Amino acid sequence: MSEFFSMSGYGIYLWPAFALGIGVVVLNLVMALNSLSNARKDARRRLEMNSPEETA
Amino acid sequence: MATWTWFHRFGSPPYMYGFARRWAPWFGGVAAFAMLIALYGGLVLAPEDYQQKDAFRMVYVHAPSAWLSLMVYTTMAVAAAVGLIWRMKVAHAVAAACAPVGAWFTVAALGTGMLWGKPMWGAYWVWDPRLTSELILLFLYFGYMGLRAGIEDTAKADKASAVLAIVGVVNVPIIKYSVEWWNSLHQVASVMKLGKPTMNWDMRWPLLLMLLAFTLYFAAVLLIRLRAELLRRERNASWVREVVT
Amino acid sequence: MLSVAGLHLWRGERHVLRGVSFTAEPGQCVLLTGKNGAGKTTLLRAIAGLLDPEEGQVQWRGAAARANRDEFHSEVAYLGHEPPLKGDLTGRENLHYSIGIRRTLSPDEIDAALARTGARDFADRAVRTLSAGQRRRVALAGVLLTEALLWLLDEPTTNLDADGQQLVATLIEEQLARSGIVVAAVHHSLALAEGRLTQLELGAR
Amino acid sequence: MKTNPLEVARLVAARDLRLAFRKPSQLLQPLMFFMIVATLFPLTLTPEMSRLRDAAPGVLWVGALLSSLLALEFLFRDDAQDGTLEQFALSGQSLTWMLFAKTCVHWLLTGLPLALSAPIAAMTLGVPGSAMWSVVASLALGGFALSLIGAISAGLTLGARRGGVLLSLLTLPLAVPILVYGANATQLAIAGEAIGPPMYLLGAIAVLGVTLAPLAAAAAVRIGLE
Repeated sequence: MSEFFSMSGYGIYLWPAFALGIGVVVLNLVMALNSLSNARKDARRRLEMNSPEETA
Repeated sequence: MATWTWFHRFGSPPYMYGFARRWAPWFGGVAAFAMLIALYGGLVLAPEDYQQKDAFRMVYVHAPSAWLSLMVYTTMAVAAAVGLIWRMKVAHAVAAACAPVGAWFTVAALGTGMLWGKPMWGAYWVWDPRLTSELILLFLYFGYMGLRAGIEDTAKADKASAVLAIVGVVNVPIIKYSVEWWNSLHQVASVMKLGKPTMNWDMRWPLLLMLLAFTLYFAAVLLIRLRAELLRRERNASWVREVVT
Repeated sequence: MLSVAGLHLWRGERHVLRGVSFTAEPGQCVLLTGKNGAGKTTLLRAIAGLLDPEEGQVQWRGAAARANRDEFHSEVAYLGHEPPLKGDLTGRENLHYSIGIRRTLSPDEIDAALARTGARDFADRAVRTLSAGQRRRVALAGVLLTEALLWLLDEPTTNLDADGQQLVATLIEEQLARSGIVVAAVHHSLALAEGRLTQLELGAR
Repeated sequence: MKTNPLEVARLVAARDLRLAFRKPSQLLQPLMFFMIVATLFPLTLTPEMSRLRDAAPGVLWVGALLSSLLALEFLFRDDAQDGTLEQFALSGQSLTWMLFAKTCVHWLLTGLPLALSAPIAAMTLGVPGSAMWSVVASLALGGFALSLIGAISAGLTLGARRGGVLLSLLTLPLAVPILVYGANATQLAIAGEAIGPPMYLLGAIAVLGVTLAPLAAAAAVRIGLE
């Protein structure tokens, strides 16, 4: 197992690289979901503020 | 005729919003599944390279990031062109949704490239043509996002940044060629090039699967971001009421 | 001849033009009125093709103005809030360059137009040194020189004295007599013959 | 009678030239900036001529690029503010053609003087006299290509806040190929070699720029006027 993690000695470069790659993958997903939920909240707040007649 | 209706449907924000909501989980799910298999294939099943040993496994994260960085820019430029030519709002929203994702994967490609470079070249940064091009691509993304942020009116920002994206995409091959040309003039002796060692099938299928997984992942993230963009842009439209309540 | 149909235009959050429609035949003047922010300038700029309306169309001679932009523009004179003049050039030089790119001009024509708008006396001074009213007179000479059929004027009487305001009215009358069309945004009504006048109040809801 | 295209270009150019010569300080400032940048390098690097000579292509090209960026800010800004661009856009003439004329004049007033004064800076950096013609030629051609690309960014930033920094941010990455070929030409010239290959590539970029950049700049300016 430790042999797998050492990756013939390149592990100290390999694992950070994979962490970075996977980190960017996760981060982008989270940011996208975040911005979607913010946009939905915003839209809902606007709908509550404006009376229905005005949004024609 | 069929293409025309297709075109109109995708030009309609509520249709596109529904489409994105339906499909994003599928793309995301398949991407996650493929990514896991590709990781296992790349890190465990694939044999080590006779020259780079296990360091070659970098390719499974570096190459897909680099691929996305360029692919996203191209997608952005195509969407921008469609938006500019057919005055299609949804296309502009797609372009706007692309930029941050592309910039992040350019950063990932640079970072993984540097981490690959350290054991191969003995330094994190070497003026390798591919890393250099990637860096300039990052600056192109910065310019695009800076222009978008600098113009207040969304419609105006859409159009101006669309022109920039098109100019940029025409320039990308020229930049790439010039950087390679520059590098060939200053060839430093015995620097190992990053990139494809000769790969056999066991090494190659995880890479291909990973490229596919990243592409599907991008589609999923793009669709989610697109929904957010559409909600923000169409906040006065009546369909928004139906989808958020 | 000029027909504006169902123009809708947003500026950011504001829905400025909400379905504006009108037509103007040769010899007709349309006065755009309405409060500040009612969209007079926006409408003029949209007709000129400087702004791109989200919905609706501007037609000129029965065809979409946007599709035949250059032909349309060669028949349009647009005068905005600020006279489009270079401060470092004289009035005469300004007209020579800015109208000269539209059509071939002789110095006599420029002189005649400047005389017509009462700007000849100060036409050889740098525009920077002129008063706002004097600049407006130079710019009006420019409008005359375009020989355009359609005039789009944004507050043409701004900064002008009583004489100047009368001058603008007379110039418009003459343009209408030549079978021209004038669309003007105004605060105060102009002294024009009733028959040729249509008034369009914007923002009235 | 509608003015013919050649006359249009002549009038656009004549106006810009006349205006420029009424305010000569605006013309000289980028030049002085270039000279100062070139002076700073020996002060920060080394006064040793042999080492400066190695750095000379970089100093000359980065200096030229930065000072032409300064000048680019003035390309459309005044004309946008006083309504001249609007009159161009509504003149019924080709905006693309008029902006091309403007860009050429801009190069004539900034890029060319910069190239012509480069030998002074080059001399202080230890560039041999035999290389001067090539230095001037490469900077002149590269400066022309740079003006064309810069016209696009200048048009795009018309509607933006903080246009100045943004203008550089947009232009610099697009200018990389010009910089690479131009600096290489200068380098070859200093080494006493033929500068043909990079000059051809620079020329190719300029040709591409002439055909495409004014179109993009016109589109950008129309958007900026909205």
